[in-house]
Amino acid sequence: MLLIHCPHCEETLPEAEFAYAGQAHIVRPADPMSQTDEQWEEFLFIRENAKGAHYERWRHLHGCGRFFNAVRDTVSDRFLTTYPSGTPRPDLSTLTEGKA
Amino acid sequence: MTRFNAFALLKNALNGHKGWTEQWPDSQPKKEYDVIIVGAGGHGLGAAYYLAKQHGITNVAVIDKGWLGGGNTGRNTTIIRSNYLYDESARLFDHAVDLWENLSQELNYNVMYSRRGVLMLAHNVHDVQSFTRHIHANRLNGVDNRWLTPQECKDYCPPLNISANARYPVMGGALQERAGTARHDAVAWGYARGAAERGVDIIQNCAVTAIRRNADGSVAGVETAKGFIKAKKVAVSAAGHTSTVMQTADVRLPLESYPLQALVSEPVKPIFPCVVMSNAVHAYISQSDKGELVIGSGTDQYTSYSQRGGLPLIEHTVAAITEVFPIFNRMRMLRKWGGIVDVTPDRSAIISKTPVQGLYVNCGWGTGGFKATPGAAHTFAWTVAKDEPHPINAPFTMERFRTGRLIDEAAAAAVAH
Amino acid sequence: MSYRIPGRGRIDRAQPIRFTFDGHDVEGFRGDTVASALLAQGNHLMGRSFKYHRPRGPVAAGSEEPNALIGTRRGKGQFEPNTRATMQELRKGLETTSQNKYPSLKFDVGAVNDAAYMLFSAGFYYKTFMWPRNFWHKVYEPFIRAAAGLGVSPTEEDPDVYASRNMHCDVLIVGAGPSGLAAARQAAGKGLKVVLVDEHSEAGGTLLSEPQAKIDGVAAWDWLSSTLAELEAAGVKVMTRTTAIGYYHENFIGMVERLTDHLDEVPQDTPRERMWRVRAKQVVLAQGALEKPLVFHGNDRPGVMLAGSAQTFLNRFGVLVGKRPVVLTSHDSAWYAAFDLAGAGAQVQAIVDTRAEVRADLLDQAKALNIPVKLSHTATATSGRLRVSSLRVNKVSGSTVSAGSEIKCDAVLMSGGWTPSLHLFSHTKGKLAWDDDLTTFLPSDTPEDCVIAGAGRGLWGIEAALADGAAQAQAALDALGQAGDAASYAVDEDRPGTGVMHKELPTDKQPGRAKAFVDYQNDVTAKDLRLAVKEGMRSIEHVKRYTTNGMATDQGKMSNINGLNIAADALGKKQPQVGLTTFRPPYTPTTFGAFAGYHRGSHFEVTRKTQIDAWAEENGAVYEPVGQWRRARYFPKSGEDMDAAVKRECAATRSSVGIFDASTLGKIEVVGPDAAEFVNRMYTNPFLKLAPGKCRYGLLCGDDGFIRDDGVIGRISDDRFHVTTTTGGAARVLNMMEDYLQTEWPDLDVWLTSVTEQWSTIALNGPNAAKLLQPLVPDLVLTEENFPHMSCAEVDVAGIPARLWRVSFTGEIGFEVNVPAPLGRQLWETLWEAGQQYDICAYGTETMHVLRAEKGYIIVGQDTDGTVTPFDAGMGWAVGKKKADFVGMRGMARPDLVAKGRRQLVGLLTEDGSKLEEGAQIVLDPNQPIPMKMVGFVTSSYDQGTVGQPIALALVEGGQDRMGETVYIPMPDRTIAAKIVSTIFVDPENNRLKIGAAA
Amino acid sequence: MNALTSFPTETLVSNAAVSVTKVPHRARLSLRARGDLGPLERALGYSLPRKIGGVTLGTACLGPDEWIIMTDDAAAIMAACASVDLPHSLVDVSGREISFEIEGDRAGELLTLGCPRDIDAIADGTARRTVFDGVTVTLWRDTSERFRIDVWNSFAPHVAHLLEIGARELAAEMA
Repeated sequence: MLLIHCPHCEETLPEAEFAYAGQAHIVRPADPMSQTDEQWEEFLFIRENAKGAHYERWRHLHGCGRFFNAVRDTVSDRFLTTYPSGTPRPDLSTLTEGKA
Repeated sequence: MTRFNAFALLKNALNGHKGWTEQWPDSQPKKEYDVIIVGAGGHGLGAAYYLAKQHGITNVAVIDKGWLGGGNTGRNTTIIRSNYLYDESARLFDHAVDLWENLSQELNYNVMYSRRGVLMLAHNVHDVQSFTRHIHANRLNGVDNRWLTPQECKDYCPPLNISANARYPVMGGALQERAGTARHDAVAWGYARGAAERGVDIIQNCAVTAIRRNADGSVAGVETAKGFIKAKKVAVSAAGHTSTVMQTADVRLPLESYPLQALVSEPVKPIFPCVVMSNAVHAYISQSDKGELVIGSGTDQYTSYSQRGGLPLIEHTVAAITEVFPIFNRMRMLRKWGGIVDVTPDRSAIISKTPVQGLYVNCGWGTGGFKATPGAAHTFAWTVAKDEPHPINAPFTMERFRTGRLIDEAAAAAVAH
Repeated sequence: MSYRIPGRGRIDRAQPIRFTFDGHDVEGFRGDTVASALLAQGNHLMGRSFKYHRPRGPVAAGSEEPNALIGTRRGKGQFEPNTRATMQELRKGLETTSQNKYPSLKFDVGAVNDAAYMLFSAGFYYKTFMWPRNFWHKVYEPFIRAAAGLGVSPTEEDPDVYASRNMHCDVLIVGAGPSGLAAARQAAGKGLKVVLVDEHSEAGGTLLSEPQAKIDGVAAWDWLSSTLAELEAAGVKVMTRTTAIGYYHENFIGMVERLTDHLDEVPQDTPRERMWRVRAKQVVLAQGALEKPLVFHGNDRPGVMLAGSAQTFLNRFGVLVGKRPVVLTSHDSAWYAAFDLAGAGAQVQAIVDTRAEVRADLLDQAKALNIPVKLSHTATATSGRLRVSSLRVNKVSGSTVSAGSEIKCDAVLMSGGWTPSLHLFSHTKGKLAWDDDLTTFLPSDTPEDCVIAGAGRGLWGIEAALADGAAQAQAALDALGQAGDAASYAVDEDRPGTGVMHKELPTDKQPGRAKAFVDYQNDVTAKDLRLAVKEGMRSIEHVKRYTTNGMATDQGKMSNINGLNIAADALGKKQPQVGLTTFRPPYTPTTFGAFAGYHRGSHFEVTRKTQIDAWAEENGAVYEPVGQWRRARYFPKSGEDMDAAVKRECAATRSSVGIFDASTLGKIEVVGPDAAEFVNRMYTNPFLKLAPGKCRYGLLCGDDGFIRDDGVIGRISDDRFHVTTTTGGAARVLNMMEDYLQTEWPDLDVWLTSVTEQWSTIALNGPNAAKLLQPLVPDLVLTEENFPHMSCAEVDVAGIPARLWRVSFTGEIGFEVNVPAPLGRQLWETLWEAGQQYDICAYGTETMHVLRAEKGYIIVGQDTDGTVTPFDAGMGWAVGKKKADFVGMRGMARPDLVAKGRRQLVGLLTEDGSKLEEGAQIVLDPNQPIPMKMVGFVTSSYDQGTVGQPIALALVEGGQDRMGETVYIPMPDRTIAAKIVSTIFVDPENNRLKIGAAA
Repeated sequence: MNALTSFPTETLVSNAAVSVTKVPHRARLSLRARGDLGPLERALGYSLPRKIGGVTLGTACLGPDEWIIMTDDAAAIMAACASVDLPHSLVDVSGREISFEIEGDRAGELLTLGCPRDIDAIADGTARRTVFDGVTVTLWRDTSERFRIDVWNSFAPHVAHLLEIGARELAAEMA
């Protein structure tokens, strides 16, 4: 059971309140019909599956209901940071994995 | 290499077991191979075996970052079945079951393929419709699978609770009698022994850090913890770590790696004669030859390489088991463990050439890779040897995610009313 | 003959307790375990081993016990196998049975396997049972499986209840021995929430076995009671009979508390066990160390046990495990066992030590007690059938083992040194470091906020454990911002010690034939381990799996390090190069019920019921589960089966009026200036121009272009839509909408609110629906002109404010009345009363399915399966052609989704008038061999309807271009021919939808 | 919506440890808005709590743009907000939920049966959505020993069942 900091509630809470929502920063193209089949495949299916720092989304489903972004180390499962949707991808070099 | 049989066993029993030899040597890498297989699980070792045995390609290395058979091969709940819905899947898995039935003799290694039957339980009208569809499709594909009433389910698996008042009542089940289980470690060891006997090098504890490519884009070999090894062809069969390895060759895949857990109970005398799967409550159970109840859990919701897995999922899995089999409530869990499974969007595997000349991939088996082991290994070896897919694995391409020609076993079983 | 020593132990002699073992009455005392009570009778034989059925007695005194496993029973349904006799406390009426024996524990026919010992070597089953091929399935496998297991499974339902709670604390201390107690004292009184847990029935750990020690001048047991009182006063939660079973992410610990197994009577409302899910800011692991057996021929005979355990049986339970014991050791600690037993009156036959030199004070004390000492000796055999009667020992000089001599005895107390208990630490993915001096693994680094104290990190003796407990706890406190100094302790009569490590002990006999056990329960010997290495198993993980060493119910607590030492020796490598198998949760075997907790029976999972469900139950409904909901499937009258009931319900609805509870449909209120824009982007249909007061069918796809959900959407006002979804799709659709809204289109001013449970939804369908309803809706004229099909209005219905929809899922005149949920039943009954003059009929989901199929309306999930586009479903009309984008638009333009020959939804009518089976497969050529080329399958099929013959819907390759063609459905017994027809079987002109026209 | 408030108080369990009571329906509105909330607050006549968990006059902030308003006069609030010149959503959810009141020495402990979050860390006079035994609930802490949970109708029997079992379990512990 992970511990997750909701950037909206500003509380660190058990995973049971949250739902995982896949890789972050995959933007739906503004004009989908202009996309090639390869581009649409990329949008729909191709994922980083990063071993290490992973940009991902969670939803505070049983809480404020917000989708937000996170960086998590998929080897240790520890979160490096969480931040609201729509804000820029944080620079990995500024994040250090600390004990909670 | 010592041939295994009862006489050899008896002879060695009398001489203090002095006559046994090592089943595979601990190889060090050569400078160059015709084929390097990345990942020494059942799939990778099996592919090496079939490359040597059926295609005469013996200058082969199987390289693993750990010990052979230490990944999902040795961590799964060993369910083997082929009653899949789509023609493509049914053919692939039934091909595997055909090979399973002779594998012990083929390898001269008892993999204990146990044809004890797999019973899949239906708990709602949608399940019944879905299973009926499977049964009809299987019949016309020549795959055995038949419908059992609740009482027939109970007769086949006496610990089952078929009370109509259950939260998830048993409305019937689909039984594949040819399905069953096998001894997972023996599969890896048997293939390893058979491959080594034919000249394949098995290189353990040697992580492949990158796939190196020639100027023309084709495969040059692999970078490893023990240096660069040249290869004409590289075949990746690295389960949860496939994405990471393939990315070094600039091949991006529709894969995500999730933690999957499984558990066993303390051993008890035989009580559970078959395999039972209940997708609706997420209960997957059989009893090992040692007496342990072997129970599959689900995947955690997030991608991970930690192999840890959470407690809540296990609580749910055990609750599901005791819901369907209430007599097991006072049994005790002995051990639970985790693996990493690589999952594709349509929950079907990829056994395919790649855009990189000389690079091949066998991945995306999700929670169901063990049952396919001989079939996947056999067709993957074919694909690598001939640089074109075997007819059985031809539909399992990477391209299907672009065209939309999915083999969507998951969607076909999906529920929505 | 009693082996109970007066004045010793912590049992309550005022409370004798009778229990049974294999049907015989045995008496013990409150505070005894089954093992201590049986040992007090001089009974060591408590079980049989797994493979060879060798007689076995307890080797340990705690939860690591591999041999003394018994069945335990309280009453009906209250039986459990494989209970450790060393942990099961006595209670009145406890029934216990030995296991894995036939016909009796003393005469077991399975013991013939022991004679075939050399045959059943490591991996033997991989090498044989392969010929003839069909013998495996029919002969060999049944034979192997019949030999499986130890105890027998329970066969009855468990009447007990199980519980769970979540707990949050600042400091969790696992293990209430000296280091754990010192850690708790250090953390107490600082305003922190401190929890101390121990798996045993009382706190104290080693102190319970070492009463001689004096801590700061106070006798150990007095110090223990005053410390526990002090901790309680300081608010520390001390939990006994509580096992920390697993250490998960972010200091999340699973603990199981056993609440009733020790009680004579189970109090009401008291669960048997409780799972604690603990989140601790800091964890102190003070789990101590486990003693290792020595590996020599015959080391498994009943009466051969760990020296420290013998000490525990004596000091904690007042039981002498033997009157003429011999001590066999490579560690100082066992000498104290000899001294303690001698002090209690035992005639210690000898102390046999493998070492050449031993501390002078130990030698002096042995001499003072007249105990013969043999240094530089090995043990090479034991004798005795069901109980050890002698130990054969041999002098060792260099690599030479001299001839042996027998020492008569009734117990062998062995010690191969101690192994830190690193299980929970290992669960954290903590790293271990090999310590050459201690020849064991020690904890090194962990990603979790956890410290290890005392013997768990190789410190020996009570004083060291206390000091380290305080120091490590202080380190944890420092991390919590509570700086301070660690308390110090002075201990008199402490027993620190050292020892040496052994692989199997040297022998003068042929080692390849020795039965020197490493894993007792699984009957794995040193010979098996060496054979595995010889056969190429080079990692401990391979050796373990090949031999099953460490896979018994003690999970390697007794066997892992001995196994590693032997494997490393066989490989000629250092232990860390061979590796240590990972310890996995749970720490000790844990009851399934404790994991399931409250989630059993009706509470296994939520069962959602509508407000009208109770009426349905009172009126005899038969239910079906749909997602978490239970829905009324049909309402049989007496004697009716489903087909008859559904037939009647269909006919009644088509001929007059039917009433249906549609409350489970998902409902989402979409509100805001951009509501229309949002709905238009989500659904395939155009919504921008839908007028307030109007409804429209909506089809929802994923961005892959496949149908996900559908429903009717009403525009309540300019900025307010009432969206309905399928029953099972409600949560999924809302989540998907929130995802697009929050992530892709955060600029839209629109909000989504789930109102599924705000409304009870009652559907009235049939030619008399409007007539029935009109008198109850005085404010709205229900005519075709005033309130046509696909209208909606906010209006009072039967005096209740409602959202009234004119929609139909049956092809008849239809209304859906939405009223605030708690008033649903009231409205239902009002309509029911008003409908009596029209012979109103309540119908369930089955009739709903039939009636909609007759009109060709799809059910998402039945007629679609996640691979069907709107065009495949024949619903291209629902796709907005002029829209620039909607979810799924690009996806459905992918090559395979626009290719020829896709499976398309069509109607089927069989030529012989028989009903098709749902899921049946369709072929064009029925005479082809198997495997056949299948071109589609039947998605829906009914014969209870009003068409006059069975109808079916099917997905068929290129189906929409095959109208009128015949296809074939091969069944096991025959082939059915069917004609492809339109999906609309009833009223294609939609005349029946019109008020005034149909009636 | 008067009919909704006619449901009586029903005590599910009451013992030395804790009492669990199903309390009468009270009208409730889900309010969603963002930006300058001034116009809305003027219409409501009070300031909306801005911090998630905050409660003002029966109105709890559940999300960055979400409030639940417990009221005795939903119609008045609907009317007052109807003309507010700020995009917002006001949805009557009075019929959606049932509320349980949990009171007593061990009220907080009872909640630990189903809530994974730290109950002790919840301040008095706050409210938030959380999860109880897998079910989404709104949890109000009125005082140190009194909580309320709002739960959708169809999940209420499941929640009530566990609360009743737990209350008896806690009482047995004290015996």
